[in-house]
Amino acid sequence: MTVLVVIDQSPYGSWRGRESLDMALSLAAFDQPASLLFTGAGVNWLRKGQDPAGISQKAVERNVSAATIFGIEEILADRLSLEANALTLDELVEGAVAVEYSPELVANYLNVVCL
Amino acid sequence: MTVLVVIDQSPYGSWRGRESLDMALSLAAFDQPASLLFTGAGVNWLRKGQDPAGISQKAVERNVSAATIFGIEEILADRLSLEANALTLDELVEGAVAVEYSPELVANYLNVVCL
Amino acid sequence: MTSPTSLAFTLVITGAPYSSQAPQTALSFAQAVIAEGHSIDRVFLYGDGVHLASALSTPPSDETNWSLAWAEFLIEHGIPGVACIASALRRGVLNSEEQQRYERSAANLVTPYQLLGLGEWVESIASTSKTLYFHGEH
Amino acid sequence: MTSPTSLAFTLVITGAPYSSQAPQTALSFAQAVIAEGHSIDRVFLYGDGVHLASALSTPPSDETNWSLAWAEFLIEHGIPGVACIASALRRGVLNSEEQQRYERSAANLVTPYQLLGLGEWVESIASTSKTLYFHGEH
Amino acid sequence: MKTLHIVNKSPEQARFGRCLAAFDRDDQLLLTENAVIAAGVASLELPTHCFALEADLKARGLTSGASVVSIDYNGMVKLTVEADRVICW
Amino acid sequence: MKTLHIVNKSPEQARFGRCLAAFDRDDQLLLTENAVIAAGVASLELPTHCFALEADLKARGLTSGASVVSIDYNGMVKLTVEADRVICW
Repeated sequence: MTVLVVIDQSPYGSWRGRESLDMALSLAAFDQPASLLFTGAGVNWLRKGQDPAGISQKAVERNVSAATIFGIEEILADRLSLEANALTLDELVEGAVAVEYSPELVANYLNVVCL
Repeated sequence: MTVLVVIDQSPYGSWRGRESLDMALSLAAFDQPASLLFTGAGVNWLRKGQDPAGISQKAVERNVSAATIFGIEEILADRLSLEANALTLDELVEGAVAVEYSPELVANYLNVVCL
Repeated sequence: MTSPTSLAFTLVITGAPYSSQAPQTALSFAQAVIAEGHSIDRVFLYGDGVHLASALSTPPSDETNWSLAWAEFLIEHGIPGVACIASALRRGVLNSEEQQRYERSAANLVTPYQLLGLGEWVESIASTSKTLYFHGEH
Repeated sequence: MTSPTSLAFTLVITGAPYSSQAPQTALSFAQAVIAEGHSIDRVFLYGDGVHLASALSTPPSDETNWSLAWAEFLIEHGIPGVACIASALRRGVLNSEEQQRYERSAANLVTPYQLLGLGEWVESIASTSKTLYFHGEH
Repeated sequence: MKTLHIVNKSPEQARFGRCLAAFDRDDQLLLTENAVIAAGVASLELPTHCFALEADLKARGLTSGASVVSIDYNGMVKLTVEADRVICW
Repeated sequence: MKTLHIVNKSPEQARFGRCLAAFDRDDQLLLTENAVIAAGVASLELPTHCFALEADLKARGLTSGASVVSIDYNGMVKLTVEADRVICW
């Protein structure tokens, strides 16, 4: 039973996304299946070429692109949110898949976490 | 030069509105002119008949209706937000005045505070 | 003690007291869980929720001290309280062990909380316990 | 020291470190204020911003300690740092005076901050100092 | 699968819309904290199975009206127990 | 009166709209922190005098584009000094 961790806020402005990602990675580390869904402003997590040195933070891009290596099952991106943020698939980190955010999608997960 | 303190969030769910009100009351206490503007979900601060005993908080309604006594110059309510929240003037605490939230309104205040 | 149809809950609190309503809603819910004959496996504080485990919180005397109210509830019902150690260290919530390890001037973790990792939360997800989240309003 | 066209700023920080970006943006701005030949009258921590004055904040060693970075900046430039006493007490940020008054187990206010009332902020509003706010993202 | 969505945020927030976008026709919605002001928002079409915490309604001077069922914390426990899945937004 | 509006919140947030609703034609807008993603939001019509913090743009992998002027923190200080009024949303 895969846990769906939803990230719906832009990176760096708050810690909520980082702490959501930590949850997903912890699940994977303990062999509990987990997937990530980026929606709303959250799709900005997936943009390639992030460089947060100027704001004294570590890039989240690497963590996301390494997520599948650490056992995260899927990196899902809400298609409408991608469009709203003018993001095309080739601008996204490796492994991200566009999906329709809908009741049908969310119904696939018994546990949904959205900090 | 009156300071405009803007409250745009519903009461009780967060402390931001309380701390905004404290700012306005402090200004008044030190004889600095201050006005309050409620907009968005913030207009819910003005609804009569609040009873937060069941959530272990103190009513903010009394503080707002006493604000003019403590020297707050105006209690302004954004008309469109009142409509969106189905609030009529007779449902509001004493002293609240409906205004149009606009650049022209905000231009009257050299200091605008919005927590 | 519990009836055959009783359930076990895990409560995750991510909203801070005096910033969000989360600790109050969660406590009212927790009291109702007990009143309805169910049980609580664990309370897990995460993100800004770790501030609920501060022993130094000092609200005005006519306001509820949520840290105290929650600590008393956990002790009374023997419910384990866990604050995520990563969230807590960043936000300055330490027990004396971490105080010594990082050579800080004081410890401020209230009894009965423990500082532990996200594994505690994963355990709840993997168990039959029903997990509910009490967030801030952002 | 300052040129005739130099301005004085008051910075109000309402967003907490490790929860919002406010302390970083405010510090980068403050450094630029000094670099541009202006001055800072006062830094006022309000609401969740008071957590920046915690001496116990312990981020991982590869992350910036914002409490430390800010305290060093204030000391280096002789800028008064004030944490709103009402915000701070509720959120468990105490100096030794308040610790004793309320019989708490520890104090955790970092040097050079003082715990004072909103009057300090009102003074900035009433002065010629330019007041900027650094909020959380909610 | 019987899903209970719990939302504590004002309807102005994007998260509120995110909750409704994940809402299936037969799901249940529980409004808590600042979300209860949705009961007073004219333009908002709330789902058929909509509940709100009474303590939060009363705090904000609201009544549940025709479209929302007012419940206490024990009622909230019952809803979560009966649900196969609970999503806290 | 020359007004500089500084907004640090994502365009999804109601506060962002509140800022634009108080915005007069000749005012200036400065996007900081999560607000810089507005530079990439297709549907958003940003005002003529629109700036964004370079460090925040770079952090999020964005460039300012044609409609937004990228500035550093010193530039931010200059904007605040030149403004008669600064509103932080």
